[in-house]
Amino acid sequence: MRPDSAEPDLSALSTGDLVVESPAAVPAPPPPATSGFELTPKPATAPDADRGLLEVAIGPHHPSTHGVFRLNAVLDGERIVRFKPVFGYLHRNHEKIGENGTYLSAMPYTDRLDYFCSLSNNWAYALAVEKLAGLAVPERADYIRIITAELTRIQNHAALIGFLLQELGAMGTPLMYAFREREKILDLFEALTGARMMCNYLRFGGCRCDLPAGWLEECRRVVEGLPRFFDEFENLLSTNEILMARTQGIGVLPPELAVSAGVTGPMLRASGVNYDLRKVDRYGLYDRFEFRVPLGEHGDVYDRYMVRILEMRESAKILQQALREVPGGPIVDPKVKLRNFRPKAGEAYGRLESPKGELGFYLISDGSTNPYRYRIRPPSFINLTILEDMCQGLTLQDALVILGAVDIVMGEVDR
Amino acid sequence: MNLPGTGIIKGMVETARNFVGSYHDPERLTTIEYPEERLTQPENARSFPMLIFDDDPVKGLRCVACKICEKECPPQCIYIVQDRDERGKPRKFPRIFDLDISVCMSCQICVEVCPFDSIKMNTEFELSTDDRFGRLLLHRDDLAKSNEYYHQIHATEAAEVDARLADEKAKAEAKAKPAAAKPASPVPTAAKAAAPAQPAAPVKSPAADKPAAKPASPAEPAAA
Amino acid sequence: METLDVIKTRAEAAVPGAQLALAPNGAVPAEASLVVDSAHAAAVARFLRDDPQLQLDYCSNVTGVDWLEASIKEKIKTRKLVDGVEKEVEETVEHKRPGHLEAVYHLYSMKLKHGPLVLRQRTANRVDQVRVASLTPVWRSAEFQEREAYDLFGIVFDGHPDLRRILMWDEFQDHPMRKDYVEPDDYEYEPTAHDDVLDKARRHYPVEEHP
Amino acid sequence: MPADGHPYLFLALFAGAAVVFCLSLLGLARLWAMLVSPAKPGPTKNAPYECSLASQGDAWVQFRSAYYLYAIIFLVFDVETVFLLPFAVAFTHLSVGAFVAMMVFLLLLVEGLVWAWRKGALAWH
Amino acid sequence: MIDEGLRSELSKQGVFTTTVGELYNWGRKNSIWPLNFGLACCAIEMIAASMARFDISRFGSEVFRPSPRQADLMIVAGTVTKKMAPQVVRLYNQMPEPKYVIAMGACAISGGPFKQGYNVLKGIDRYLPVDVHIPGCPPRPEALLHALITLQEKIAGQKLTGPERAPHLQEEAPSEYPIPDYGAYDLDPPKNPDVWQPPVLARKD
Repeated sequence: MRPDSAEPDLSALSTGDLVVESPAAVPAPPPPATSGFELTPKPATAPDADRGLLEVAIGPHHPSTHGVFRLNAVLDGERIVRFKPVFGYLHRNHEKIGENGTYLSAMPYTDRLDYFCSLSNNWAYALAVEKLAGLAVPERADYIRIITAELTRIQNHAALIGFLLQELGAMGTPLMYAFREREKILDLFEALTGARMMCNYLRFGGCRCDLPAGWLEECRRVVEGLPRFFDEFENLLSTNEILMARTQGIGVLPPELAVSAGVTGPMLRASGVNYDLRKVDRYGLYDRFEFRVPLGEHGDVYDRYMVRILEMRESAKILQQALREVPGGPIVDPKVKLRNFRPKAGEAYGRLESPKGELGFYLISDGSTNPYRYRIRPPSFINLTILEDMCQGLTLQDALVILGAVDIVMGEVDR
Repeated sequence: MNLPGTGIIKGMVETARNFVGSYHDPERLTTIEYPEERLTQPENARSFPMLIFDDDPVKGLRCVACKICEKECPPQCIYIVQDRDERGKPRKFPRIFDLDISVCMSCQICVEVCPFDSIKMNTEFELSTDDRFGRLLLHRDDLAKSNEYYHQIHATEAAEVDARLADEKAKAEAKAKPAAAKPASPVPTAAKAAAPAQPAAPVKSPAADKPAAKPASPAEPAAA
Repeated sequence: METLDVIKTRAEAAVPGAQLALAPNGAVPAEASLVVDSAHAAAVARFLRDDPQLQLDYCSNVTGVDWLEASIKEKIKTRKLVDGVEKEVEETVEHKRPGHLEAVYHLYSMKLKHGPLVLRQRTANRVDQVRVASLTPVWRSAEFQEREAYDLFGIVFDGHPDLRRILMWDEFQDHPMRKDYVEPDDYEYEPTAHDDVLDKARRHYPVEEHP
Repeated sequence: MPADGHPYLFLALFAGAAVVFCLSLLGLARLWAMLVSPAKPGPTKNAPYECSLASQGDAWVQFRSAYYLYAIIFLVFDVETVFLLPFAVAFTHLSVGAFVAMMVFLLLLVEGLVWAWRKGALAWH
Repeated sequence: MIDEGLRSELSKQGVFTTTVGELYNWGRKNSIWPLNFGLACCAIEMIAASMARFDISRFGSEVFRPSPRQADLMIVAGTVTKKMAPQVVRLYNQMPEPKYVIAMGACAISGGPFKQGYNVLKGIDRYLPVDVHIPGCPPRPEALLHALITLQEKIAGQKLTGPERAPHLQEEAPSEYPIPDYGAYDLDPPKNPDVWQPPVLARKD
């Protein structure tokens, strides 16, 4: 049992496995919504055993943890008392490999970060390096980047809604619809970059190769079919009573707690905070296309679901505008050297709106070919900070639905 | 209108429409029966690298063992040993060219950085085996593939590569001809345009050997 | 957002006794960063969050950085008497930068939507004095990222509610992201080993093979 | 129906055939296990599966009382189906009185369920 | 064994003959139930293989069992990190015989692109015997189906009796492998010597 003094005594660190800290007698009331969120350590009271609390590990191998993610849950019957996540089961040392390799050799590794959205990871890394070295990107490359990033957003949100419905017990049906659509978009990626999921397509200052013949027509055909797919998805799900009963009012996230906990992406906008990097940072040529940012009012799981559906529709609108005329011209800045690329010593933090939230790359360069410090700001890892606050006092089934709505991908959470 | 059950019924109507549709609407039948019916891979598809030779697997191999791909490969899965002839002088030919496809992440950075267009991406993906130490480590002879095969799998890309090699050879010969008049030896200019050591392959017009089996992807210029 | 100097002066006024400094940044965007001492870090952070003009209510990114002992050559222009004439002379001065760990915070404002303010906290050295003030009570988003900096770099954050290892298993001793970390040796089967991997793999070869 | 045999003979034959059929399958499997594929028990194989972790602590934890409420309410359906089955089989030959009696029986059970539901026994708290 | 001439002769007349072993293997190979065990990116390709387009249910393997008790194939799809390795070996131990392992993707075979990581196990065959390896990062869904076909051929070839009968029928063949535990710097033991026997390499130059 750790003394709850402010000074963490290093020697008596509790084990990472089942934290034996016991909760307050009555579950701690949700913290008062002050301007910032002052987190006070939970007071320790009687040990769990004699009060009938069940400690169970929702372990690394679990059908509904979206990968190898573990939660130490202390349950009062079905109610959640404590919900501590344990990470690290897919910690693949992305940053150490990034620092041992050159700038270019880190690019294929960014595909494996959030393995649903390889092209927006590439763009985030390319954006950070271009900011570090001050490179310009030709207009055609920016158009291609926007098209591929929005296609990635659509297939990521569709797959996520499929997995969220699987949490609610709809075994497979919505996932089948989502993956049927995702396969069409993966065919486009394979025709353009050569690989379905691991595209490794962007380079510093542009793209690797030009659009193959006939790719734009194929892309227009797929984008025209998207609204019909969205209507079909909405008919199937949005007004479904079971979905509404199971997700409305569950996992409510107050806006101040969301901002203070650094939650970004659809989860933040579902709580009503208008913060979308495509509008805030105006990176790429996003200010050339008009699209709206959907916001939710209650901040519960149903709003997160609805915000993602509306975001898919907005992405389809961006695609229609972008595909109308893609300008000609070079696709990469010819001055940029492919091998021994040495940016000047210094540091830069580039970020963009990935489907999960704000994906940032913080690079410190010391003038050599390898980055001195290569850090990734993982949106799904930080969105998990307040998982326990959202699940406080709910049943285990609702907590797993909330976990599903956070949209975590373990490659990015554990890096 | 929303009586308690209508949402669920609307969902079921949607599923019913898809169920009925799967009997007549080809767009609904997405299954590819794999071993009998195969998915035609798009042209840029890539799986693992392969070495290109022009006409003879050993003499015609384009690779000059410059080890640029060995240095640039992110997971470091290429191993090259340069060949030395009897007097120990290094020859522009790899005696050993090992590629460990159990480590390769098929990121095709080796293709990008190779100045001699000697390593390209294959599309063969049916390589599952139970022999861990033998069949997953490809040696130079398993990797070497002919230029014609390269034309079969990546038609437009192969055509561009051949065109570029042809005019490089033409430029090198043009430079060599006046140099032959003057005794000064032509210094190989940029590393990019190193004269191919072995006699250049007879340039086949790309359209000639495009096999009918490959779906004729329209070859008009790429820009929209 | 105002320039960093204005913020620095206002912060020093708001938090008496805080030693603030500006760290230059050589890259093209040239966003300088504000170095704050650990004792007053929490107070300065609250000022940055609650100040009406700044309202930096969103701590986007917390990073640990390991700076090794290094000797830095700097070109500085000094006026020196050269054979009687007062002239601008550029000479390189070499000074040793002591090894230290660093926690870097990127702060944004979601309300006013303005850009990053980079806040840095530096430890005394890399060996025993590795304590830095935790900013989790100010921004809740720093909780997991500070635990990761503790796990991978060994920076101890005072005042963190739950400082435990987050990525490595608990019995793990080292801090693996440090520059001088030696990784475990399991290089016995490396079919395509060359350069430094070959040296590690050679230790597993049969003895007589060694040249 | 064999005219001379005991009227319930067919029932005994039917039950015997069913039992023999099941036992023969199980016997074959037991035979196969004994003769051909050896059993290989082991410490971790017999350990309880807990999401691929070594299970800590014992499972003999006092359960919440709400679980027993669910078990008791389940009885309402259990008893109901036990009596519904013969009722359904002999439904066509029944007189109206028997039908009404059955409906009253069903009504009583459903009324018990409604009472429990309104009392909030099903809501988990 | 039946001689093939007699068998083809009989089958012309419509009489189909088989042996107990073939029947046993035919039943097993067409209903391999994989364990629902996704680690990383390859798991997404495994899910894509189980969806409508690359329909894994045509091979009888669409039933992804969440618990190891009902699974007889473990598809190790993704990077096995050192923190996850003990759990993978424990899952393998808790699976009933006969059980098979497919190492899907470069990471499961040899650590793949993350081989230089300090927390990455350089291949699951350091602790478990692997039946089929699928190279690729990630391998296409069709490559997974091709691996299933390879595994089915391997099962069809397994004998019922005799010295080299199927391992799960041999009394002495181990069905459990020791689970590594967490050491101070690495897992100890770092590998299982009687499962992991790599050829000895020697680079002269």
